[in-house]
Amino acid sequence: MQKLKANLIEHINSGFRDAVAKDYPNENRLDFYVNKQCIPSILTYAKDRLGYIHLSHIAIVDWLEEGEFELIYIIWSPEEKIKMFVRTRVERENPVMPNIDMIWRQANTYEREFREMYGIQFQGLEAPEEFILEDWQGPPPMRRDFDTEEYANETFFHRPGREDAGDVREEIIKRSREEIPDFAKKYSR
Amino acid sequence: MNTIILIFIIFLAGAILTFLASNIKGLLKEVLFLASVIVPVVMFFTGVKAGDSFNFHLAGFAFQWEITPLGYLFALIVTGLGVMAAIYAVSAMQKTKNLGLFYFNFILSIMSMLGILFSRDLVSFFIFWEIMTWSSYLMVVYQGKDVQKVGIKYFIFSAIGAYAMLMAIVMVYSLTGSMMIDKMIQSYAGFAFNMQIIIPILFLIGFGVKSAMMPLHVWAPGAYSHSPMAFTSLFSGALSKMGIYGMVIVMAGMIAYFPEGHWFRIVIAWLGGITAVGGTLWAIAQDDAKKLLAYSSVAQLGYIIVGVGIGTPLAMLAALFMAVMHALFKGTLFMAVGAIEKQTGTSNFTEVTGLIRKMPLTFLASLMGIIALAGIPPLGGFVGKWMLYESLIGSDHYLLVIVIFFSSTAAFLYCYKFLFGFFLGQEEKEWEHVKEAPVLMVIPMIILAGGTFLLGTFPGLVIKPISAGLEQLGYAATQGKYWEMSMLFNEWGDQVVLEPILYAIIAVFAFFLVFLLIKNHKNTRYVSTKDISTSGEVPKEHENLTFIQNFFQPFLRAVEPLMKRQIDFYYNGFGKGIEALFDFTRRIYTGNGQTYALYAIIFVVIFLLLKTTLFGI
Amino acid sequence: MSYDKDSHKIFDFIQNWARKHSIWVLAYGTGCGAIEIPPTMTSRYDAERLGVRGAATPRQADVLLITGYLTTKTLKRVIRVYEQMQDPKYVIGFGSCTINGGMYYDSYNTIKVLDKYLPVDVYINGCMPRPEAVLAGFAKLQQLIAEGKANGAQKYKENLEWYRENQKRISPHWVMPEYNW
Amino acid sequence: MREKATTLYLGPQHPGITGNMMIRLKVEGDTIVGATTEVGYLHRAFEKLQEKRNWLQSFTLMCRFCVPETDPMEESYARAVEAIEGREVPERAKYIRVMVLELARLASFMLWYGGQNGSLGLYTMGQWSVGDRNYILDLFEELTGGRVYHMYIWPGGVRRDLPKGFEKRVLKTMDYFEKRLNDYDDLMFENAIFKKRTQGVGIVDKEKAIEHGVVGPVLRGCGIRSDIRIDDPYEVYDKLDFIVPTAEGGDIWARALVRRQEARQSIRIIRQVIDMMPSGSVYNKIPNPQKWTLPKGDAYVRTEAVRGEIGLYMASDGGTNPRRVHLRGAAYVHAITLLEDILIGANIADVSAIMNSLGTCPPEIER
Amino acid sequence: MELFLNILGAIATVILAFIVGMSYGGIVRKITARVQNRKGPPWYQNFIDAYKLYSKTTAIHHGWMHRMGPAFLMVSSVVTLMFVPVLNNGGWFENMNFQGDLIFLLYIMVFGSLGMALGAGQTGNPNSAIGVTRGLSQMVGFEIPWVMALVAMMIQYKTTSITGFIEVQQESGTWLMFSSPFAFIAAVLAMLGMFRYSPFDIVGAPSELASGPVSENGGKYLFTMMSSGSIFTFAKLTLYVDLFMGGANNLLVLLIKTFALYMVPVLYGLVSPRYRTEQAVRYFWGWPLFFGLLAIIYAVIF
Repeated sequence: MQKLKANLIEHINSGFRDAVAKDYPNENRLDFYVNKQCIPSILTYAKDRLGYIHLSHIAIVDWLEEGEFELIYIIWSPEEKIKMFVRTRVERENPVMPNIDMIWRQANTYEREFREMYGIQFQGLEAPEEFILEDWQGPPPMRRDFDTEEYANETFFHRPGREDAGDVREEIIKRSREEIPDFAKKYSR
Repeated sequence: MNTIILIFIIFLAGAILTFLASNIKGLLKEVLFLASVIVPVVMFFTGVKAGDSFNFHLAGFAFQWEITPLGYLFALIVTGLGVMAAIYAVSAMQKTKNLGLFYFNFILSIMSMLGILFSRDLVSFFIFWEIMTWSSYLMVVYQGKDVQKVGIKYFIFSAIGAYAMLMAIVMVYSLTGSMMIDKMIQSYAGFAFNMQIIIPILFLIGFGVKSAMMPLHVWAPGAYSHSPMAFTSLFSGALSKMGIYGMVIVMAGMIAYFPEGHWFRIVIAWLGGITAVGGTLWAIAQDDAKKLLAYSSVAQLGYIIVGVGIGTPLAMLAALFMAVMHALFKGTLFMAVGAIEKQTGTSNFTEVTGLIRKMPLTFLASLMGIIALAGIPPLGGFVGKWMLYESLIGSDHYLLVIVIFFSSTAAFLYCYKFLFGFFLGQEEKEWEHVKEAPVLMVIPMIILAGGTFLLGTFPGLVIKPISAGLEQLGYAATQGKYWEMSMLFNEWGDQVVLEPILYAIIAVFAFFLVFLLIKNHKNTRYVSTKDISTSGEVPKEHENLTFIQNFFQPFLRAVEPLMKRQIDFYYNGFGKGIEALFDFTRRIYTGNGQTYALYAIIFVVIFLLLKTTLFGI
Repeated sequence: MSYDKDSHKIFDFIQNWARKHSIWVLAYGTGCGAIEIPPTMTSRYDAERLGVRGAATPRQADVLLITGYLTTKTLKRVIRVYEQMQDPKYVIGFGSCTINGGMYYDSYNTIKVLDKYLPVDVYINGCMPRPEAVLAGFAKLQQLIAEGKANGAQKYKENLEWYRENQKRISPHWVMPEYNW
Repeated sequence: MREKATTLYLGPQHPGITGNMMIRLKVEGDTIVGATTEVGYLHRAFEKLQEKRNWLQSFTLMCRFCVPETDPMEESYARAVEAIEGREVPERAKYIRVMVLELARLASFMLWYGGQNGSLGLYTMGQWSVGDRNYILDLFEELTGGRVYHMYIWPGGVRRDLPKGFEKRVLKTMDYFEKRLNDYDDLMFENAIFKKRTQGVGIVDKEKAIEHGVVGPVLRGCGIRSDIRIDDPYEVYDKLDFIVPTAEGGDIWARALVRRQEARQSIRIIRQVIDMMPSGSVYNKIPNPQKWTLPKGDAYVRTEAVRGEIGLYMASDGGTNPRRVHLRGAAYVHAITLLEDILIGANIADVSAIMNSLGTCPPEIER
Repeated sequence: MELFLNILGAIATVILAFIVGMSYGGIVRKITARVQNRKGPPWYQNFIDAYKLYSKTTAIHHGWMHRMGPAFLMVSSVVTLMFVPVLNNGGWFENMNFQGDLIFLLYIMVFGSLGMALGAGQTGNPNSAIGVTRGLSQMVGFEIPWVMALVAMMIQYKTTSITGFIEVQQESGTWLMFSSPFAFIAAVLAMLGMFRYSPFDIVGAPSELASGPVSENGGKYLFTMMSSGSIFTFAKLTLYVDLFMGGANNLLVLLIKTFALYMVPVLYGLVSPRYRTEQAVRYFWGWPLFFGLLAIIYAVIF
């Protein structure tokens, strides 16, 4: 496993000098921090030359405090059985990313979702604008600075709570005469 | 003066006058046209009865025109449909260029058809046949679209038919020394065996072309769909019946005396059966209403050919009854297509949808036409189909029954496609402006459709003259054995009583219609065709909700082997040969009408020369 | 019964009895509650013995079963479907999410209180309600029908303006189909 | 201008759709010339809500991602949390987790039997299998208190130990299912019409499978032996003896054959697990959830569900709430690009069957 | 007076057919449920459903043809019923048995389908149109073996009227299903398509077309169609019994025979998935066609 990983780091670094590797020794996982421009080429390289043929996930995290989105392309090689994380960061203001749906067709779906939910533009992405939301007017809703609770309070009706609403557990005890398990007792009000 | 010759003179004079008046503004040409169609027809109905005759000599030939009972029957089709089509044409053809030529040809074709029916000698028969061919040819190329392909196809096939007929006539003349049809029939039994085979075959090729019998049908779809619809109703309804008329004479007059006639009949009947199946299958695949009806005409003529081919009294009754019915409903349907084309500018199902609320009368006429075509009681198509099946079962043609039944069941498919494509489905915005066709176009349709309704319950009205015609051809009397005014019998005496059926259908229909109308009348409301259950989605503006593309794809996939063989056979093999022939002939024929007319005249001259030089008369 | 005012009582009784024993549920799994519908319809719980069966299109259906949370996008479809259904028609709200938003109380994309948008005849609570609860809900609906009290559709018709306003609130730019009612 | 092809809306209100989604079909004849998947009818913004919940609260949202089989999601969440925190799981809990996962898998297969055959018009099958599924749900009810949502596999183990005699009841149920699966085979796989309808329909070949990132039974249906339980084993799968069935052809029939075998393998695994189950505690206590924080870090775990691989990416910023939970279900790749691709040229009659055989579950897509 | 009695008899026949057809429908639902491990609805559930549909208070229509569609359907069922001898000795149910023959019946039976298809067409629902094309295609499929069976019988017994066939069976004392077995097989195979149970329920296949041609019909339209379906079921079953199973001398025998026959498509449907359209059509042009041909050959030889 470690041999394979070292081999992999060597391969990647020979082609992409600024790719920083980070190893997780106990797991079959290897991270690479790369520049966003390298993404298509590094993924193509990994897919065509290294046998990382399966795009398992494209994860996204909104680091609001740092003003950046982090995109993590997780690819998997059925031969080497190693998860490779290709991580990149893109600024939150007017984010633009290269498009990779010609490498893996399914990436199209991820990119459509990110475009709608985070407002990230992918260069040359061909897909209808609306994906999940319909008639959405506000900011991209999955960004951390969008307050969903406030929006919900403004837009939807809420049913007022009951006057006699008490602790459910007590009611349950009264009805079923069952003891609350110890581990749960701690949390009861 | 004899009424017969007077009719022809009025036709001719009217045609020429209308042609001359065609450039004068105002309604003069329309009035002249209608007059020159209607006056002779009225004269025909009032002044002529079966048995009248007119004889004269010209250029060494004895011409004999006589109204036989059979001819009278077909003349009824021609005149009736002719008048209706003429009324329709006046309204339908407004604002068309070259109207004079249209009117001229129209009158001429009616005249020539009557001429064919009245001729008792082969010379005038052939001359009128040629006039009919030219005039219809000029109609086919009238609109000037695809003339090279369609017009030449039609002309080539007509020429083949004419050559074949001419050869037969020459043969008959050389054998009998007379041009009289009666004489030919009488002396047929004495011909040599090879002559006994060749002469009917040649005649049948001539007639088969006109009645679009497979494999001579190739011209029909194009020609039917390219001539103006006002004429096509006559073309398909009446003109093609001339082929049937000829066939009836040949089959009844000659084959009846032919020692191996049995096999001959089977071949003809099977050709008819194949025609019916092929026409139906092709009709199902069409997206253009004209083409669909054209192929449907081929199929319907196939049924008639089957009946004529079988030749038992019941089969003959069936065939001739179907000929009348076909004239009625196919006339209606072609007129309806014409009306729709006039109002919307296209006759393609994939473009026009949802006209039912805009053109209700046209829909009603088409609906009745379609029900008649499909052979569903209580309309007249059923009577013809019933008699055909019973005659086929009674005369031991079991497989043919299945073939015909397949064709007739499959016909439901294109029947539905016709109604659905034009009238049903989504009511689209682009056709919002469409209005009902002009009155003069609707009335002929409704009258013809009404005819199918009347004949469905009282077929005796038409079977009576048919029966008279058959008696002339040597069949025994059929009244009481096979039919009454509103009853039909088969060989074994099983019956269908049509009148109570009609009443039962009307009663049940009315009862439940009233139920559906009255129940909850207050809370029943009309909603637009956009308010349908589209799984909860609201359809977008540009999305098409009418299902019409490739309408019967699963069925066509199921019959693919059958269709494929057809395509291979006709269009890859036979069709290729024909195309090659066209290329050759295109060098000779320049593609305009006058040349063809000239060619035909030369043809007649050669014939006259032949006659004098070869046979020395 | 409020639909036919001139009709007689015995006639009403028969009519309500028939309506009660023939409940055709529209096949529309709007939310995760749809997972408990197959068990309700199949062998162990067998709702068909109570006359409950599925209907494929809104024109034939009697009951609109809102199985769980409704997102705004689905709500539009539900309203269209509901208005295509023919009287008498009933709505059953199924699951906690239809009552008060359930655990999605702060989601920006789901409605919280169904009866502001559609007239609900019966609510079934729980997340998710067991098939027994669903059957109990149907039984309650049957009881209401028999008593002639299941007149949500009537309420909707009378207060259409109010419902419309609420429906428009979730999505101001949404164009309603004009052919309703 | 009106389009030429007819638009058919398959869903959201349609008996043939597998959940609340829509496929906008463009048809000519009964051949499909264009298909667009439209989703978003079930979008509840789970991942957004989880950012507002603490670690335990967001666990309760987890199982609601996709209802036919809820436990793999819980399992993923639990393992991701454990990976970030480095929390140990007792050995017995691991076995119980495997048992629950396999029971859930079997229940989901029962639902698939119903859906696949219902889409082809064989309703008897659905009535049988969905009815039989209740026996598994009964077990779940006894074990966890819920039929559908269990919230049983939580970080640090499982919520409670097995009740007394539970193993015996599980084994008895497994015996019953083994018998029933043979009945299903008689009705379904021995049926000539079923073969006719499924063979050569909805073909996913190997190249397409890799291009689209196909997972699970669909991938195994194209002859590629791939299963997270073997490739990237979790819990105690590496100690168990089972095979990963594959089939050639890539059509609905091949996928059905794969699932047919897999259901039997699940029974086999459950028997082994019960056989090998050690004794001991079943959970490591978690601290007060109000104050429970995880170290900064991230994890990506994969779990094999019935529909295929489920991937869960989780990032923690060291706070009491997850920074980000990002789930990728099998349907995310199957139901959009792949489905749109293989529906072109298919017959209208086969759409529903193809969707069912791909294992489309719309809430996984929009979450 | 005689006319009045005739009309009364006709109404009695229709009511009988309605009741029997509806009850059969309910019993089939019950049997289906039992096969599927369920209790199932009561046998009279169809009556309740029908009455419920009848009592629906609103209805919509997309135009006249849509409104008239169910009436067309009803014409087909009722008129077919009028021409099918219910009992051998006629009696109350004689109606119009002697006024039409099999070929007439073949054509009147499609009358309703075409009318219904037109009604469905006007709704503008693409699912309806697709359902109609499927139904018509399938009809072309099963009519061929069905007609072959009938033609074989016609040439074997030299009659085309149903009463004629009953007489033949009464004279010879054997049912025609034994004396012309191939025709019976072909006809029964065709019957599978005629009753539209699975695998031939392609017209209204729920998972494909919602409910096909009836997508837009609810309330009174669906009620009319449901009743028409029940009457038509009874008429078709009675026709089969008259042709192949010697008719019936009293109602009890008729019920037993028709029910036994009805179980063939029902039980076959319970264990079969649905065909695709072209597969269904091709199915009828396989073995059923072969048996039809055998029947004709058999009839010609004997």
